[in-house]
This record gives sequence, C-alpha cells and structure tokens, in this order.
Amino acid sequence: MEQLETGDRVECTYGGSRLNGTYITDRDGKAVIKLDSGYNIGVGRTTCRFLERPPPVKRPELSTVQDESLPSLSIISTGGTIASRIDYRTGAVTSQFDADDILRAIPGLSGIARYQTRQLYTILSENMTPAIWQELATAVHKEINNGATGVIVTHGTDTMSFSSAAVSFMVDTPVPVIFVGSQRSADRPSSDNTMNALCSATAAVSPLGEVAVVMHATTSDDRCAIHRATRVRKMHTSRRDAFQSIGIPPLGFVDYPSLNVDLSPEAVRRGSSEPAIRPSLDESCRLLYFYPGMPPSTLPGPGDVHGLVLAGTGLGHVSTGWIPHLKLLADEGTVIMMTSQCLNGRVCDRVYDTGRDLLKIGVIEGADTLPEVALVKMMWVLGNEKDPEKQRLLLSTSLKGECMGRSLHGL
Amino acid sequence: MEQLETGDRVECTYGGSRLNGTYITDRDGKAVIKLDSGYNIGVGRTTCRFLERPPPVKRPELSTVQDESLPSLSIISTGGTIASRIDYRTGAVTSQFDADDILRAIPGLSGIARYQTRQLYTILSENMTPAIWQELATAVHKEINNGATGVIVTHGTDTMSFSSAAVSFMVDTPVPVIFVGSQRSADRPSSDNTMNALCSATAAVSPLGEVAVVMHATTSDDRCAIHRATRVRKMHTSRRDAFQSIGIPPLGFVDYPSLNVDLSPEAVRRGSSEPAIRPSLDESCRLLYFYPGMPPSTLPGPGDVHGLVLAGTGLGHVSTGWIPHLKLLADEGTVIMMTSQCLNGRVCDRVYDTGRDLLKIGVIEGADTLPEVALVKMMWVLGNEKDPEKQRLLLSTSLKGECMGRSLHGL
Amino acid sequence: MDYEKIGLLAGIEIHQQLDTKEKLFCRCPTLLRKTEEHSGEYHRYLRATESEMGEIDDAAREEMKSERKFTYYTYDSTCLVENDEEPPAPLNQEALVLSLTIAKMFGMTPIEQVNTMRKLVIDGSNTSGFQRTALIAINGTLPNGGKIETLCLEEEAAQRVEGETFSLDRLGIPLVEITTSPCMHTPEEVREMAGYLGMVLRSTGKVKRGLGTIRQDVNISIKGGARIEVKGVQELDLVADVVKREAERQQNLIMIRDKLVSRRASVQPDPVDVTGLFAGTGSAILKKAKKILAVRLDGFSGLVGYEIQPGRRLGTEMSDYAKKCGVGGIFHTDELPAYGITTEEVNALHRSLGTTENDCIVLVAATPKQAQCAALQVVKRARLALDGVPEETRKMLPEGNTAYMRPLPGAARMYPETDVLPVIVGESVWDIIALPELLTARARRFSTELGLDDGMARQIAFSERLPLFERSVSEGINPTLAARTILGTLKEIQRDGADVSMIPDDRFIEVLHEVESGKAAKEAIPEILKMIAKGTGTQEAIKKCAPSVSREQLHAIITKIVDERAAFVKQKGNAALAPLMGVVMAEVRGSSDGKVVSELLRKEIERVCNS
Amino acid sequence: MDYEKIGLLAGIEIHQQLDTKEKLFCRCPTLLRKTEEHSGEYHRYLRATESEMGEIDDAAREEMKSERKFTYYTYDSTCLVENDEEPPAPLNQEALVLSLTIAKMFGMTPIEQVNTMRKLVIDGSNTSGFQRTALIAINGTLPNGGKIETLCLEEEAAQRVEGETFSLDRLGIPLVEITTSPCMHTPEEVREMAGYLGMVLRSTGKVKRGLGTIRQDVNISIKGGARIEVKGVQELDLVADVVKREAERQQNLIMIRDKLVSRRASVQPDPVDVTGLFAGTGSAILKKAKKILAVRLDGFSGLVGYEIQPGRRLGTEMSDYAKKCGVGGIFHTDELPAYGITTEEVNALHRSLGTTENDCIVLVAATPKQAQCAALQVVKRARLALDGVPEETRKMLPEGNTAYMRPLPGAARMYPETDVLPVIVGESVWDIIALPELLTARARRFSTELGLDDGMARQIAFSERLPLFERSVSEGINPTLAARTILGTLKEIQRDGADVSMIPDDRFIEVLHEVESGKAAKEAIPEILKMIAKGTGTQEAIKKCAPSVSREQLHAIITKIVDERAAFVKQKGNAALAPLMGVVMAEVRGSSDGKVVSELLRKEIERVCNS
Repeated sequence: MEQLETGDRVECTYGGSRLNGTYITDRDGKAVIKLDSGYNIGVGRTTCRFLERPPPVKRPELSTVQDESLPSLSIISTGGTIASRIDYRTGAVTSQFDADDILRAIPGLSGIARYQTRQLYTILSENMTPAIWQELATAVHKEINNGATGVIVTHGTDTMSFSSAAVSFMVDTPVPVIFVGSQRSADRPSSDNTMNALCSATAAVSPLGEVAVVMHATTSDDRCAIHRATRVRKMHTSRRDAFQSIGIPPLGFVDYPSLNVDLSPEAVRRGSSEPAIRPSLDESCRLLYFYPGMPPSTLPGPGDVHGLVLAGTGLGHVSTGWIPHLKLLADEGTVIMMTSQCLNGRVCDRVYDTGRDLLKIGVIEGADTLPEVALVKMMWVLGNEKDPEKQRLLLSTSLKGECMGRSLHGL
Repeated sequence: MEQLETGDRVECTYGGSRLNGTYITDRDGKAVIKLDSGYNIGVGRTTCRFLERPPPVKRPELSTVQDESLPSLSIISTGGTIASRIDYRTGAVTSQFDADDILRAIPGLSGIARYQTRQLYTILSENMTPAIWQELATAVHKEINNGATGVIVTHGTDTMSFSSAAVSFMVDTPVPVIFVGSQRSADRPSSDNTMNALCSATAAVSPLGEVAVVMHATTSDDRCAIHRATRVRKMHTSRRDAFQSIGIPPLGFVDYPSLNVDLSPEAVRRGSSEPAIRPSLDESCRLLYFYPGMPPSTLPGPGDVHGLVLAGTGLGHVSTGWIPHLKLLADEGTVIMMTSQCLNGRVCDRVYDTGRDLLKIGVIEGADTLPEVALVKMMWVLGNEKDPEKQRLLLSTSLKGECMGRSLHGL
Repeated sequence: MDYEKIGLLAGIEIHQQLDTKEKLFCRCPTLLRKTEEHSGEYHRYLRATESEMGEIDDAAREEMKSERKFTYYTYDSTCLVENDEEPPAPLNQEALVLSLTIAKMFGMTPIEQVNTMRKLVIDGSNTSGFQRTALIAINGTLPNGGKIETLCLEEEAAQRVEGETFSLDRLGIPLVEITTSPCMHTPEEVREMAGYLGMVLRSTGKVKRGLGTIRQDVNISIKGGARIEVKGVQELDLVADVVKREAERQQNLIMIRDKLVSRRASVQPDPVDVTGLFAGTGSAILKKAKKILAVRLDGFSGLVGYEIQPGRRLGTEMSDYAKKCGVGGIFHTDELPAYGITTEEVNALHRSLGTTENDCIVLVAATPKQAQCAALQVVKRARLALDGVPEETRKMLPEGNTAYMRPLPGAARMYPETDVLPVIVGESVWDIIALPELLTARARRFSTELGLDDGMARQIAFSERLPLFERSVSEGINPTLAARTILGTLKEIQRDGADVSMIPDDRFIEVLHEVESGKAAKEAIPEILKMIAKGTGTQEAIKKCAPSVSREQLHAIITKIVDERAAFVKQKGNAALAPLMGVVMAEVRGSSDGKVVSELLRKEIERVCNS
Repeated sequence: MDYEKIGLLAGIEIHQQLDTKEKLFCRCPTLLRKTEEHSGEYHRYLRATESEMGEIDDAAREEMKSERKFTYYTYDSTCLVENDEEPPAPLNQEALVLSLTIAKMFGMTPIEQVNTMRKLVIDGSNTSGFQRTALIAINGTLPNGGKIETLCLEEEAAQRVEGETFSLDRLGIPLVEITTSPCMHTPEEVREMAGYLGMVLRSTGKVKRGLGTIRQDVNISIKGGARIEVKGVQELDLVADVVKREAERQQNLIMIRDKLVSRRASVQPDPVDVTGLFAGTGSAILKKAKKILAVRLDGFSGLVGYEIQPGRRLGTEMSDYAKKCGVGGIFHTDELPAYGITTEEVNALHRSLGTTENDCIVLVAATPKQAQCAALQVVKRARLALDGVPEETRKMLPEGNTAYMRPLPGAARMYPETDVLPVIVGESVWDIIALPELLTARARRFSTELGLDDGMARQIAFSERLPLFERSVSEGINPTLAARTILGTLKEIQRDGADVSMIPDDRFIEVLHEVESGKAAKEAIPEILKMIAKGTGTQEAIKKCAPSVSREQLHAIITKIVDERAAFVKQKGNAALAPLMGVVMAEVRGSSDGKVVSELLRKEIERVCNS
C-alpha cells in the first residue's frame, strides 16, 4: 500500500461505486478523501488506490500596485489572520501575510494607504508572553521611528487586550498603533476580518495618537469601535463585538462602509507625544482572582513575587483571614494592588473594615483599572522604577488612560 | 484626665469658645466630639472636660402587628443589612434585624407578608466560606420544610452570587428563595434597601419556584430584576444595578412602586420540585484565572486538589505550555473544567488546536457556565458524586440552569 | 413530443426538511415563525473568499456584482449560531440517525466517517456565507432502475422575507438532499420518481410537512443542449411541466443557434453610447436614464424576439442577465417601436450604428455604471446564443417557465467545517436502524386489516395526521370513525374558521371515546371540536354541545313530539319518520345518536299508527 | 420703626460657592450646564431614616407628606458620585485650603481634625438624601464687633429644574457656609454685614460669581416673637427689606395673638365634612372637589383676613401650611362671599356648623385624602396663632415678603460620613496660608498707586474681571485704558450682542498693546473685540476694523477732504473742525487716533484759511 501524500489523486471503491478524489489526511483511523464533488468522506484506507501525484499548483503572480501618494502604514503580524486563502483542492486554509496577498484579499485597503508588512510571530494569542510583548513593542517603536503614519498589529483576540495594554505602557507614540483581529475566521465570507481591517487602516491614518484596539462595535457590519488599549476587555467568547471599553465610552468609531472616523474629545491626538520606548518588564508579578473560601495558601510566599494584583470582590475586598498573609508579603516588599472582579466601577477601600485594613497594610487602590491591565502595569512599573515610593505613585496615577478620576454613568 | 466613654457629655474649650458636645471616640490621636449642632470635630483630648454620663437611651417599644392572613416569609440574615438605625446622638449606625425593627424601618413590608426572622451570621460577605454556605443551605431548607411561603436571605453583595449559586445546587426548593442585599448603605435616605426589600418580599410570595437574586434593575428606583442564582454576577463595584444576569435575560422583574411581578416563561414555577437538600461540598476545588505568561508553577500540584476550574481566554484556552501540566493533574484524578474569562458566551474547545488538546487530556467544557458558578458546582458535584464518569456527566449537564444549550443574542 | 428522439435526460435533487426537535448545528427548535414576531435584526455584508488559484467562483462573483447589504431577523427561538456569532454545536444525532434511516430505505451505503463541509453560498441566505453539509451515504436505487447518487445532510438556509432581508427561523433546520443520476427520460417519469422519493421520506414520519418543506431541483438536458438545473420546484404537479418547457426551450435555442450560424451573425463586443440620440425622446424610461448604451447584434434580427417558451424570448434571457446589474430590463429593436420609442428614433439608431434591418440592437438605459455592466451582460448572453444552450442554474416561474438565476456552480467550493468534529458511523449503528413501513404498504394494511376503503386508507396513510390516526386506533377507536373525523370533520371545521391546531391529540381521542360510549352523539363532534379549539375543556364542550340526554328523557321527548303530531303521523305512517327526525334532532341538539333516535322514533310512530 | 424698642435680633448664614477646579467629593469640574445638554436622567425616592428614638425629624417628615419621585439630569461633566452610585472621593484639598484661607481672613480658629458629616436633606436636592458638610473653623469676628460662629465646608445641592426634577451639574460644588451670631440690630446693619462678608469672600479671587453663587439666609426675631430663618436671599439689596417685613410680620402676629387671647378664641380640632352643603354650588373649585372640609375657628373672625405683610394675611399663612398636602389653597369666611361662593352659602355654612359672625370658617376642597391632610394643617397653624409667632423656616418671595417653607430643623440630623476619612489640619498648613488683600484695600491701592479715580478703582476691584485688569496692568497696559475697556467697552459690546466670554484674556491684552503702540486707534477697540468674540484672530480683526493708515496717508486724506470743502472751510474757519472730524473719521474708519486726526485737521484748516 503506497504512502499517500496530501493532494494525491486516488480512486476509492466504496459502496459499489468508484469514486475519484484527492487524498487529504488520515484522521481517527480513516483516510479522509476529498471527492471531486467537493465532499470529504472518511473511509478505510484500503478502499483507495493511488492514481497520480499532481505537480504542485503554482499561484499566478498577480502583484498589486500600491499608491505612493497615500500615507504609509506598517502592519506587524503576531499570528492573528487579517487575510486567508482556502485551497479548495484540499480544503486547507492558509493565513496570508505579504502585502500583495492582503491587498488582493481585501482590495479596499489599497485606497486607504500603502503598506509595509512584517511578520513577527505566528502564534496563538494564548501563547503570548511578556517577552513577546517586549519584542512587539520594540518592533512597533521601530516602525514609528521609521516614519510610519500608523502601525497596525494583527493579533489573536484571546489576549489582544493584554498585549495592547503592554505596548501602550512601553511605547510613547505620536501616531496611532492599532491592534486588530477577527472573531470569526478569515476564511468565511461572513468574517469580520475585512471590515475590521478596513476600519483599523482608517483609524491608523486618522488624527488619533495612541494605542488602540479596533474591532466591531455591534454584531452588524455597521461600525467599528476604537477602544483605548488600557480600557478594553474581551467580553464575549465569540461575538464580533466582544471587545468593549470598560468604564469609558470608546475613543471613537469608524463607520462602515463609509469609513468615516469620529473621534471623541478624550482621544489622544496624533503628535501629542514624542516617540519613546521603555520596554523593561518585571515578570515577577501575579494576578490573583479571589473567591470565598480561597485558602491563603494559594497566595505566593513572602519574597516569591515582586508584584501582586488582586482581583477582589466588590469595592476591593478579600477575606479578613487573608490580611495577615498579605501584610507579611507587603512587609517583605511585595507591591500589592487591589482591583475588582466586578470589572466595572471603582475600587474604594475606605468604605468597609476589610478595605481599611488592606489600606493599612499598604495595599494600593487600583481605582478603576481593569485587573488584567493592572497586572501589565505592575510589570511595567516594577520593571522601570525601583524606588518603592515612586512605584506607589506611578501605580496610583493614570499613565496611559488606564484609570480615571471620574466614573462615568454607563455600566 | 477622666477616661471618657462614648456618649459622655463633655465641654470643650476650643478657639476661645466653650463648646458642649458628646464624646464619640478617639481617632488618629484626636478626641472626636459631636457638638450639639451635630458636627463632629477632632480636637486635642485635653481641651475637653467630662460633664456627665447620661443614662442609656431606652428605645420606645413600638411593636408592630403582623397580619396573620398574609403568607408567611422567613428572613435569614447573614450580615447584609436590610434595615438600619442611626443614633444621631453619636452618629453610630446599627443594623436592625428583628421583625419589629425591619417592619418599622420599611413599613411597606407589612402589607406583603408576615415575617419570621433568623440571624444566622453577621459577617462581611467576603468572609463567606463553603462551610457557611452549607449552614445557610440547611437553614433555608429548614424554613422550606417548616412551610414558609418563601425565604429571603439578606446577604452582603460582594459574594452574594457565590452563596446563591451554592444554595441553588444544594437545595431543591418548591418555593422562592430570594437573596437580597443593598449596594448603598441602609442608613442613607437614598439607599436601595427599601425598594430591594419590598421587591424581594414580593418575589418571595410570587409564583416563582427557584433560588434567585433580587436587586435593582436600573439606577432608577423603577424596578428590580429577578436573577437566576446560577446566572447572576456582580458587574459593578457600587452601582445599584450591579447585579446582572449573564447570558440570559432576568427571570422576571418587580416593578416599583406598584410591586407588579412579571415572570418570564423560563422561570421555574412554585411547586415544581420537592424540598430536598444535598449539602455536601468538596472544598478541595480551585478557580484559576489564566493570563499570558502565567507560569505553570501557579497550578496546583498533582493530587493537591480534587477539582480545578480554569477561567481561560476566549473560547476556553490556556497557553500550550500548560497542557502537559494539566495532563499530569488530570491523569492523577483532578477533575478540570474550562470556563471563559470573557464571562459572556460559550466555551468551545473544538475550534482551535489548544482547545482540542485540552479536550484530549480530558478537560470538561464548561459551556456558558460562569467561572465562579463552575467553581461552586465543582465543589457540589465532587461532594455528592464519587464516580468520575457521573461527575463528568453532571458537570456537563445543566443542574440548576447554570448552563444552557443555546446562546441568546444579548451581550 | 418524442422525448426519446430529442434525447431527454433528467435527474432530481430533492431537499426535504427533517422534523427533528433541534436544529442541525445548534440546540434551537426547528420552529418556523411569523416575521412580525422577530426579536431583533442586524445586517452584514458577505465577501467571496479567494481560492488558492486567486480566483473567485463564478457563481459567487455574480452574487457580488452589486454591494449587497443583508438584513437578518432574529427570534427568541434562534441563537448566536444562526447569527454566525458562535461555533456550531456538534452534529445533531437525531438528524444523523434519521438521514441514515432514509439512506437505508433506499439501499444506500453509509459513509464510514462523516465529515461536515462548508459549501460557499453568498446570496445572503446563510449568515456564515456557507452552508454546512455532509455526505452521509451513496449509491441507492430507484424503482425505475435508476440510481440515487448521494444523500447529504445539510442545514436549511434562511428564508428570504423580501429584498435582501432574511428570517433566521428556518436557517439550520436539518435537510436531506437526495440526488439521483440523470436516469429519467420523460416528464412523467420525473414526476413519478419525485413522488416516490417524497413518499419514502414521509414514511419515516419524521419529516416536515407543508409548503416549502420539500423542494425539488430538476436537472434537464436534451441532445445538443446543455445541463440546466431548475431550482426550487415546490409542487410535485409542476415537475412534469417544467421538464416539458425546458426541453422546448432548449430545442428553440438550438434552432436559433443554427439560424445565427447560417446568417453568420456576430456580436459587437463594445457597447455604444447613444445617450445623445435620445435627448428629446418621449420615452419616460429613456428620458430618466443618465446613460443609454446600445449593443449591436449583427444578423440577429427577428431572433431576439423569437418566442422560446410561452411569453419568453431570447430577449428575455438577455434581460435576465442584464438585471443582475440592477437594471429593470432592456429594449431590443425586434420589439420596437414601442414603450414611447418612435420609428424615427429606431431609424436614427440604425443610422447611427450603421446597422441594417437584418441586425438587432439592444438598448440599456440606467446609471452609467449599471448601464455598462448590463450591456456587457447582454453581450455575454448574445455570444452564448451563438453556441446554443448555455449551462445555467435557472429558477422556476409560476407557470412552469424558467428564468436565468446564475451560472452553474463550478467545482463545488467546499472546504472542511473545522468547528464540527467528524462522526464515525459504525456498523453497529447502521445495523440497528429499523426501516419504517412505507406509506404505500401502510395504506394497503389499513385497507386489509382495519377495513378502511382503499381511497380512505391511502388518504389517511399519506395524511399529515397519520400519527393521530394510528394513536386513535391503538387506543381502541373505530378506525373508520377516526379516519372520517380526521379527514372530514377536521377539514370542515377548519373551513368554518376553527383553529384545529389548537386541538390536542389527547382531547381529540377523548371526544371519540365519549362518542363511542354514547355520551355524545356523532353529530355533535364538529361543534365539540370547535369549542375545544377555542380552549374549552372536553367535558364542558360535550356538556354544552351535547347535553347528555338519557334514554328515558329521549323517549319522553320523542313521545311528546309524536303525540303532538298524531294526526300527521297517522296520515303519513312511516313516511313521517324523516320529517320528524329533523324535529327531534333539533330538539336534542346533537346530544343523541341519530341511529338511536331513529329507532325510538320508528317505534313511537308505530305506536301512534297502531293506536 | 424703632428696632431697638421691638428688640430686633438678626444673624446671617452666608453660602458661597467656591471656584475650585473640581467638586468637593469627586473629580468632576465645577461647571454649570444648560439643562438641555443633559446626557441622561434617572429617578429615585428618598426615605427619612429612623433615628435611635424611633422618630423621624419634623422637617423630614414634612418633606415626606406626599410620596415624591425625584428625577435627576446627568451630564457628561457629572459622574457616579453625584448619582449616589459611588463612594465619595477624598475631600478636595483645594477647597479645604481655600476655606481655611477664608477662616483665617475672619480671624477664626481651625478645627484640628476635620470630620465630614452627613446632614439629612430629603427634599430631593441631594441624591444621597444628605448633604456632606464639615466644620472647618469657629469663632471669627465681624467689623461690628459681632461674632462669626462657624465656617463649614459643604457640598452644593442639585439645582431644581422644575417640580421634582433636579439638575446634577451643581451638586457637589464646594460651598462655604459662614454663620454669624444674632448680633445685628437693624435691617441696615444686616445689609452692611452681609456686604462685608461677601467682599471678604470675593477678595480671595477664588469664589464663584454671578446669580445664585452666593445666598444669604437671615435669622430674625423680635422680642416676644420667634426665630425665623429666611432662606435663599440671593440679592444683597433685598436683605434689609426682608428683615423689615419680617419684623412687621412678627409684630402683627403678636397683635393677633393678643386679640385672640382677649376674645378667648379657640380652634375646633376636628374638620367637618360639608361636601353635601355645596352640592349645588356655582363655585367651580368647590364643584370639582371630591371632598370639602370645614375648620371652625371660634372667635377668629376678621383676624384670618388681617394683613400681616403687604398682600399677605393670617389666612395666607394657613394656606401655606395646607399646600404641603398638595392642595391649591383654602377659603376662609373673612374673604367670603367671593370665588363664586354666595352669601347664602356662607350663611348656610355658619348655620350648619353652629358658628356666628364672630367666628371664622376655613374651607378646604380637594380629594378626600388631601382635604383631610390640609384641614389638619390649617388646625395646626390656627393653634400656633394662639401662641403668636411659630418658629419656622421661610422662603423669600420676590418683593421681600416671606412664605412658610417647613418647620425649623430640630437638633440637626447629622451622622458621620464614614466613606470620607478625617483630615488633620496641622499648624504648618495653617501657618503658611497667605491672606489675600481685601478688595477694599485693593481699591484704595488702585486709586493711589495706579491713578484710577476712586469710583473706577472700586468698580474694578469689585469686578469679576479684576484678574484681567491686574494681568493687563502687570503686562504694562495703561491702568485707565485697561479699566475703561473692561468696565465700559466690554459691557457696551455685550449689550450690542457680542459674546464677551469668547474673548480670551491673551487676545484682550494683545489688542490693548496694539492700541498703545499706535497700531490701532482707541476708537476701533469695540469693533475689534466684537470680531474677536466671533472667533476672528487678533491681527485679522485689527486689519479689518482698523486698516493701518500711515501718517502720510492720513495727511493726504485730510488734505483732500479739506481742499474739496475749501469754500466751507474758509467761511467757517476753526468752526469747521468738528464737522470735518466726522467726515475724516468715517473715511479712516477708526484706524487713526482721534487726537492725531484733530491735530492734522486743525493744521490743514489753518492752511486753507490762510491760503
């Protein structure tokens, strides 16, 4: 029995018929054959006979021409697919990355800017690490320094808000740095990738001047929201509009298909800061999500970590039994910051006894910082500032819009 | 210098004036005096002279009469204040619990039912533990068995949704078991306690037949939402409408001030089940919130815990580096369930590689169960069922409406 | 027509909705809703995805000609899966077993490992832009010896409400698609085989019934013609007509092709701008248009206007192509002067283009962009006329004609649905699948075993209410009473305005039991069922419509009536029976069985006559 | 009136909004908004909380008489703290230092540890149901030797839009409350001290200006009368009138009391239902009412209608009490027959109640519940009349009269704001607080040092635009030019419709610089500022309004004008100057200084006359 390779033409004798098709793969003990009708079937390997191995398909070279009069955008890819191509012969989906491919998949992009692309990583976003954030920040900074009108980062949606927050803390940018992804895979005609890509490119040439996430604002293809990188959270596993600004309205919207941009007065404007990078991160930081009955033994030991972010209950509480353990940590130099697992609203540890006890042992109130953003901020602050008093000050101050003095009305 | 006690009449010589007032306490090195104008001031202890110690104030006995023709409700208190009284002499706020006190503070209650009260605990809700949930469940079950038309549990809001979910799993109830609290303290005229109490009593005599949380539905005093205990989450640190049903609409609403009840067709009706209790819980369960770069060393070791709930990213992912560690745990018998930190939407580990790897090692998909509810459910399932296959089945099945086969449209 | 001579070949593709509890890839009910009950709406654009070859499927490209915004209605009975906002749930097991059952009934071979595919569909009817479909079985046989090629399990598409608006209630209902080989040779044979397929499907008792729940596509070709797929023939009775008309169309197109060839006809590829020529026209449509383009078809004169199906000409086919660009239609000189266009203008047109009476000119009037697009479509269709019959997907028009819909899909644009895991169909599963009795066999059995007459037996066997009949009989109701009530009474009272869907089966059977035990008269059944349909309880309905009259009371009533009319009775004798029956029945208002009344009445008449 | 003789004693409570960047307990701006800009609204009920004694405060109970639903308008400049949806932020440091500064200016002693309290206010103006307030300092002195008892730092209440609707923009703006002892003895002295307090506050340069930003409450009593607190006197000029009228009112109430006592008058506690009596009445109000109750005031005849303040009678006071129950007003027999009530009806009323002409009857007509409530309020107020002057909180009416508002609050219902930590005011903080120059001192300095005349010096010192003046002078602008432009020109162009708030200080000063350097004429200032107010740039405005004319050009223009009118000039001689000035100025349109023009013109006239 010949060894079959994906793409081999085969003939299968099955159900009394001879069926021609293409061998795809072995799966769960069956040979998966793509019939000429397009259907895949899984059949016993022995039913199929090798016919021929077709020569590899050469894709036609259809290079696209970029308009040099348009602003220049840099696209950095970390693994999120902005475009993909299906090989209907095998059914395989490959994600596309060079500028030609992207422009051919999303022709509308060519009217907005010209593009340079750089593939930094090809990983699932759950495999992101602080070290990769640092490389990403360095790459973004380099593109800014090279004069990009804006930078687009394509990213898996799972941890996009972590990465965007990290870049926001590490890089001072005078131009938009737009994180974009898609919730529905790029290989489907209904994918949100096209609209998200067009809106993110539009945002990247807009008067914005900060790090943002651009994704669908509603389930309809009607507009994308521009979210501040430090205030956005993925709030749904699968919906297009999973990304939501928490505690503030989005920085703006890009309407679709008109691609009109509407920035709120709060959005930082292009040119408001000089490009700079401080990429140090102290990875010895933890985020701990409190729940009733959680044993104090789940806390890191004294000296184990440099920074600890707690996602407490309500206004920022943990059980009273935790306080001596936290005091021990704090006394040993662990910086502790309190955030709320409610996600919305503000930590206020002045109201109840537990909170006042926490303040007494030196826990820092995280204001309305999101727990995940607080973790990233903690890594950055501890990585760049060694003086404990200054660390406290930085952690209590809004550096990149991650916390606010006022809580707006929306929930 | 005499030892002063709270309530002592004093005369303070301050700023060239003699001021009469009441000694309250020492705070931050100052004697806090309540002047006769009502203002508190903190002054040096030496400026004040003891005048007299007034006899303790006797509250007038104003017992209220309960209408025996009305249905009987049991109120179990765990520490949430449904009513409170201010001592304007000292400014102290005391929470009230006996039926007379409650009815005097919230006269409207007397028109809805007659009440029996039981003070089970007086703790801040962040100090709740699984052991207390069990006692609470036992108390609730006893009231049901004693023939209560409904049971109201007053509870601090921080961990109310944990407790309500726990009682929901432990107790089968033919009558409404209503958890209620207040987000704004009961001592303020604007407190949500009155409306929440009236609405919860109304819900407790309604045709409902399951465990629910009744709290403000909006920031206005216009209606309370009735949330299924296993689908509710505190989504704001301080707003009245912090409690939100996730993934489903509320079971119903109680309009205010009309107290009209509107139950959805999905709400379980009174009398749908026989009273029963299975209060076992296996506390050897953890909830772990995943973030990028989180070291596998934060996982419990093999055999450390019986159950592990992961709040993964997106559709239910953790980094690939975790998979061997999780496999080790699973192989050693730890039951692992995946939920999503997105909170909204459904875990689906069939879509991406990481997810498929997780399924392969035996991680159970938590469907659209909230991470916190999954933890409580894990404790209950492992406490009541020892057969691993049956555990898996129970964890994959909706027991008390905690997970659903269909995802509705709302985010 | 001699179909053998013209070489007619036809095959059927049948789509049948399954009556499962839940949808194919989500846990929503398979419930059709009224659009006014929709709970929300959203809108989307769909984009054809690029293939490995850098090409977009022809059919897909055609759908994309104009930027289309699709609107979708949601319901409380639909979920995020229909919204394409959540990965699909695993393949519905009930639907899988049902489709395997059907496959087994046709003697097919199941696929060992079922793989779900995505088939591109970007006409808006699928929110994802593809239809999920899985090949379940192959190689079955038909009674005519023909072959069933494949049986697929698919999800139903969303129902178009109007324009680009779709309703999501139908999306995702399981559907079996059964494809025969082109093994039929006459229109009647096609009709017969379609009927057979439907009967087998309904024999499962688990398929949806009613308008739109089953749809036939018919593949037709004649010798020298081309394969045409006619979509969505919903009524069996039209199947034969469609085949006949299509055969006629292909014959005519071949004739036209032959004439064009002999005339050395040709198509001028570049449309000519003649907007200026009609500056002063009296034609409202031309006056309104921003751009008028003319397509020159040399040697086509008379053939563009030639009728190829009743009321449809080659020009109509061109118009169908042009309409894809959003224009309302075209004009061609074979039908001019007309529509406010004068002879002078036609002459001027010919002069301006340098054409003669042998040539035909097609005019397209619209916005510049639309006009350009439409003119090129006309060129395309005209060129195809030189080759004869183009391969097309066509839609059926009400009378059995067909109109162009889109090109035949090329190699099906399919790729794996990675969100759905493959399912192994083991031998153990296949072996335990029981074959349901065919409806035809059942009809025979009802006739022989239950004593129904043949017509009624067939009618009840093929009725949607067969389950109610079978249950009634199994609970001891007289089969004829049950069948009559189901086939007759229910239909009657529905015609009278009763909502028979509101009558629960339990109640229906309860009523028949009460009738059989004499508690209510047969005559009262319609009134009782009407009341039950309005929500009245069974016993209350019986009491109201048929207050139970004891035999003694009935006797008293009859005695009274007969005595009062003693003279009449004496005069008429037994002939008084019929008139007095009416009087008595009116008095007892259906609460007594006619047979009992007649028996008692006869006795009383005898008594009086004999007195 | 001899105020010493009647024993007038008055004190002031002044409330002044502070002009801090942020609010007292949140980080929102202290920005007043137009209500139509509100971004949302919500509504709440407030409930008086029970005290240790099981009592509810009298004033609070009065507010609760009817179930009140309060509506609140939110803005993009308000937050969850105003909504009572978030714990307060720590006490605003800027406000604290400012209030300490004011305390120091009055020679007060600061509280070592400032404790924030909650003071119950359930009239809806505070979303929490309480006002946060902290006692900051005690024991200051007034120029009249009187004492300032306390200085508190409070949050401003929400502004009532209408009815029970409030606007949240104002809620939380810091406010100092300064309370004097009752140390003033004449209306004029009250006015003077109020003026002094205001001047000192404004001397800080950090208080809000404009209508409603400062409010005086006045406490008034006379010998034998009672302490009355008149709330919300917003205009200083009315302070003296209010005191006068209140003294008059108290005198009249004492007189009425004396008469009632001598008449042995009494109040019948139980209202009598007289609804039936008016079954056929012609009075529209009575006809409409579901219930009419009568209150019998024996021996009150003539006194209920007695005028105690211009246009206000004892009956009006009763009416004020009754209105708390939601009724529109009352009738009393002292004013009847009237309002469609006939003499016959009045007589019937007297007969029915058994009263005589010596007695007065008060009628209340409303719904049963409201009528009962209102009648009891009338009884309450009538009984108080037997004692003389009731202690009350009253509100000022437009002309200086006052009307009943609510009882005086009892012992203030205060308890600690536990969400705000106490603040220590250390000596180091207190010592470094610099005292601002008083406005009176500043006026003197402007007169002596800057050479402004006394009136203008005082005017500019007390002007809201003092900071602009001081900055202008410090940047080298002639003080008189600056003062005149600020006090005169800006007011003028505002009267002409220019929005002077749109003129930035920088631009204003730039314009004056250009004028002083001769680049624009003084005469052009109004036009230039008007253009700037519309958004034009300074230089562009100067160019348009005052195209710079060189001395040579000016000379040429004047020469031309004079030459063209040579005859006239020769005839009139120097008397031609004035008429020709106008001609020239119109020609140069303000681009030249009048003095320069006049000088040149004079020379030219001389030239012509001499030619």
